[in-house]
Amino acid sequence: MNWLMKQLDRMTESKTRTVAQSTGRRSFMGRLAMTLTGVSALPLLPVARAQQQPGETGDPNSCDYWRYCAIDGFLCGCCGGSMNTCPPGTEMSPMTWLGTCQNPADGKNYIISYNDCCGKTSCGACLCNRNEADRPVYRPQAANDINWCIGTKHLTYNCSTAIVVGTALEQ
Amino acid sequence: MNWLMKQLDRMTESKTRTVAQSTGRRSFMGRLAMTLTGVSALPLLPVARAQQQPGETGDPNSCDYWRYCAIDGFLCGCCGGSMNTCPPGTEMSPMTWLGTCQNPADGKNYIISYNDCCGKTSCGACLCNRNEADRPVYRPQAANDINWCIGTKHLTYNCSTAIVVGTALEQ
Amino acid sequence: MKNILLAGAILTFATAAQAELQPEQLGKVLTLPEKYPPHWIIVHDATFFHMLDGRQYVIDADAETLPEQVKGMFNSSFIATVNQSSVRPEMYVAETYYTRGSRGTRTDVLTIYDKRTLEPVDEVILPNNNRYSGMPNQYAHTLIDNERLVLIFNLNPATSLSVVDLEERKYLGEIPIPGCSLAFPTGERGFTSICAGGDMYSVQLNADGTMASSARTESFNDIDNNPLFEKPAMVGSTAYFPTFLGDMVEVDLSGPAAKVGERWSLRQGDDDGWRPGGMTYALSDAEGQLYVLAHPAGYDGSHKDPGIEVWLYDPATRKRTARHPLKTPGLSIALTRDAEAPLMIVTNIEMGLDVYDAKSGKYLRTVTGFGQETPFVVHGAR
Amino acid sequence: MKNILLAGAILTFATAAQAELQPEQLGKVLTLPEKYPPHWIIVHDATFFHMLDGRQYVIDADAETLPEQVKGMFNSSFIATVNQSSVRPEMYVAETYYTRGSRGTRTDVLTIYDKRTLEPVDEVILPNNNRYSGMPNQYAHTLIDNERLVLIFNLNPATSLSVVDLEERKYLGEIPIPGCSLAFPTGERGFTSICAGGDMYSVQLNADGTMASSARTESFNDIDNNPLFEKPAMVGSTAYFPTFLGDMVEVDLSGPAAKVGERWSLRQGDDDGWRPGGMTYALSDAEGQLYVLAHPAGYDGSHKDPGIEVWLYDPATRKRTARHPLKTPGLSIALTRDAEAPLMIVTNIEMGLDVYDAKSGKYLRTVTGFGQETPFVVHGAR
Repeated sequence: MNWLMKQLDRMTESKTRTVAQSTGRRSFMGRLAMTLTGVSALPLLPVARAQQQPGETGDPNSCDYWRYCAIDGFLCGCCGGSMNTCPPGTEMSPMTWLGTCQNPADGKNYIISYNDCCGKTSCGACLCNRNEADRPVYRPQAANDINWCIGTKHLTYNCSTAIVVGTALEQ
Repeated sequence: MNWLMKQLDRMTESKTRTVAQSTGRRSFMGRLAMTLTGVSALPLLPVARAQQQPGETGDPNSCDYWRYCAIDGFLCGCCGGSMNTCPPGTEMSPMTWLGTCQNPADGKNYIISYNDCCGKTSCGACLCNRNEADRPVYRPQAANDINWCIGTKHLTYNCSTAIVVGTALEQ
Repeated sequence: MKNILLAGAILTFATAAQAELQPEQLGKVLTLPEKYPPHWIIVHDATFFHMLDGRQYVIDADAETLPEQVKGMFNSSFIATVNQSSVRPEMYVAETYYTRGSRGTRTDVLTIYDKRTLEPVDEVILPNNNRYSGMPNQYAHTLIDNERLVLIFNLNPATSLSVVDLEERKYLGEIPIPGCSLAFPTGERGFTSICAGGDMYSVQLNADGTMASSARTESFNDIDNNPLFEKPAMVGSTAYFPTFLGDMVEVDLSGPAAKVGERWSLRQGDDDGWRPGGMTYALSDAEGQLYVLAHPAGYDGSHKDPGIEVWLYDPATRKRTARHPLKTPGLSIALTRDAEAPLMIVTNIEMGLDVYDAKSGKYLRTVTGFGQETPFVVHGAR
Repeated sequence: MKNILLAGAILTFATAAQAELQPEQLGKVLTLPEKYPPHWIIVHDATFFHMLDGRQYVIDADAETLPEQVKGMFNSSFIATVNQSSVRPEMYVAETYYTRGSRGTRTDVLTIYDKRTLEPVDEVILPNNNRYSGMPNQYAHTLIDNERLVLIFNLNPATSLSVVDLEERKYLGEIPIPGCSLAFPTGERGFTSICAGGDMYSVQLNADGTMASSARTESFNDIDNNPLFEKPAMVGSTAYFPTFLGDMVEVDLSGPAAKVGERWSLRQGDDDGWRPGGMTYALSDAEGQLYVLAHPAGYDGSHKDPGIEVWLYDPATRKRTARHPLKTPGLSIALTRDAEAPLMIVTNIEMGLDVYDAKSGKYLRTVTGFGQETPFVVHGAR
């Protein structure tokens, strides 16, 4: 509970506060999703479809899951896919932006590829916006502002995955 | 405050109750509009643009205004038009459904023509659904379920007007 | 190198489950079964505030969490009308596009989706661009002839039905239904429409989609004073039409022409002033029990108000067998298609979906937050 | 006849104002002035949840009631980029359409709207279908050469700018900007882009839209540790780029090539840990004062968090002149373009628009409920 969180709490109603706490994020986007859909609390629990690897803990359909450190979009696990699989009828973009996230279970940094799923309109569920090491559009490979439905049949954005593609180099 | 209104009040939260009271309508659609836009109270006051005739009273941008007794849609007065004028860039449909509404100021019944304004997407403001003498689609001239953007360049529905076209015959 | 040594060190203290995560495959896309499980539903989100971006969500109404509930989505433009096949793994969307979204050149089209991939696999152009546009109506999109033909309701404002052959994926033509609307499956290869004159109009088709015969009933529908609702519940080939004031009117659609049957009252006890109403208000389950959405204190114009109870009837006895109070007032009801333990889905006034055990009326869960805006109508999956 | 007698009877007791209502004219459509009043704003609703149905709302930020506030709307598809002319009564939308809404054949197009009628009056096809698609960015759609030319940013992921002649309404071609993004107006007929190498790239164009000259700055932007934000405030021909950690970097764009100038700190007192951020976070008013949206307790990744204060600076002295606390945290700021009493509009985290007196910071009113979904960016009307 940092300073900004307290500010937000002070300024907003109890409903919003509940949302902010349940997502555990400062992000306005999560709050936005709640505002727009009128949902007070989403049940978000791990499911088999999420296909976690051994050596991972946490809820892959929660915005505070470790792989989502630089994501901006709808979590595919809430859209008929999983954190690393696209929903039926969509197409995974071949290129995207990358994040470097630390897995709390082993303390290692991994390169996460946030491939978008494309060809249907906005999933609309589980909007998640985190921006660790995100950079403006002039460094595209680190920019989550871009709709990465590029190189796909359609630029129509549906949701975002978070795929482990390797370990980060030691700095 | 009728029976159903009390039921709704009992079942819902204070925010919803406020909405229901402020619209003065049983209609779920007004409530829906509030839910979707997250608005707790709209300031809806008469404005010059509304072009009331002498002999009318009430707020032409409120869902309980007398002309709206059989309307279903967004009130054009909240969309850049007025109760009898389309917003810029739209086209008024030449045909539509008709209602018979009683003007409380003179006690007379008037024929109201609910011409839709067409060519832009849903206005989204001041959704109003009242169904006095509304009939199913098999009596089209009395059916507000139909998108009446017919005979216009586009069927894209933006908002609905309520135009006095005559006095109702004595029954 | 340092990485490798560290990894080795960790392994000596930990189980294999804590080894380094492995790179995962890119490009994976899920698919769905050809036959959807009995408690899956198709949610028609008409997106009344954003009609260009309509959706059909595939939802598992048995699941407890959102990620488990949502199975996928496909688009449907401009308050489409929809249907599903039970004999082919297909779903159908009759929809409208413009070359510039909200404007430009219009194309009406029947789009065919594969249930396994949720991908559009084909389309049939509806050449007259006169498709009915309005609130969703399941009888604006009617399968007949063992699902070989589909009838799509047109209103501009002259009314007709477009006939499409779904096996050949071919537009066959249009049947005019002057003064009438919608299509209820009738006889071997025909339909009945409901008319402004208070009558009904039945048509049998030839195999090529042309008209073979037609017939009209007497005028029996008092549209001024107690009109029939336009969306009947079907039990076998009998259509059950509620009326605004609370009657039920049976119409036999088993032969080539509609036959008007019994009229009885939905009110059967402590229920003065109650009326049927809503957006989808009359359905039947696989065992042929009738479900009617009802609200109290009816008045002129209450026929689209939300209901607060669902009333069940046995059509054999024409008696009410249960009253299910709703947790939250509802706009539309839906039923899954299984005989064993059907679910009742209610689109509530907060635009969430309340799931009930259909027979007992027990509230089970609410499905919401899946991206829906105005999920006006829900259909049990086939 | 009874009607007539009754009307006569009423008239004897009442004023003329109570005479029978007269039939009204059908078909009327409102129009807007060619020059919008100074406190009108254009609201870009990117409809993040329904991108096919994006909108630009024309709003009077002075008005107190919703019906008075809403002046009209026009559509913009797929998170368009937009701009307005100050020399022609036109607004421009760079957008994308598919023949089947979400799918089919793609058409990128620059649509020209008439400010008086909000009707599309012409369009220019962008033939390469490589328009940048992403969060709205005012520098993805840049007017230069006294508004004769517009530059539209492309990313697929190679980057370039499409050049369109707005007087001739003609596509002129594409200028590659390898490794760089966006376009800031530069010199007589040119632009500067910001690059992945930490440098900037400036290009001057010939009248026909082809490249006349180009130049690159040294690398000066520490993208890893303290990157420049990509949306500067412009004062005359000087661009003011905030950085993630709270510096301001001046870049002189008056000549044919960008010249990197002073760097100074936005933090000037009791503001440890505060940083600039949001979606639209840096602007100037007509008098050249700078406005920066800021949030406290910055951290890696906070650069898009909502701000809770707006800080004002005099660019001549590089000193902060005011801190305006916001009523509700905000995502984007906007300013009307009048010198006298500019308004500041803040897209708040509830997706309403809070209106403030820009100079005093006094909260005036909130504009909301006009149909908006995600009004990410607001522009003062020209």
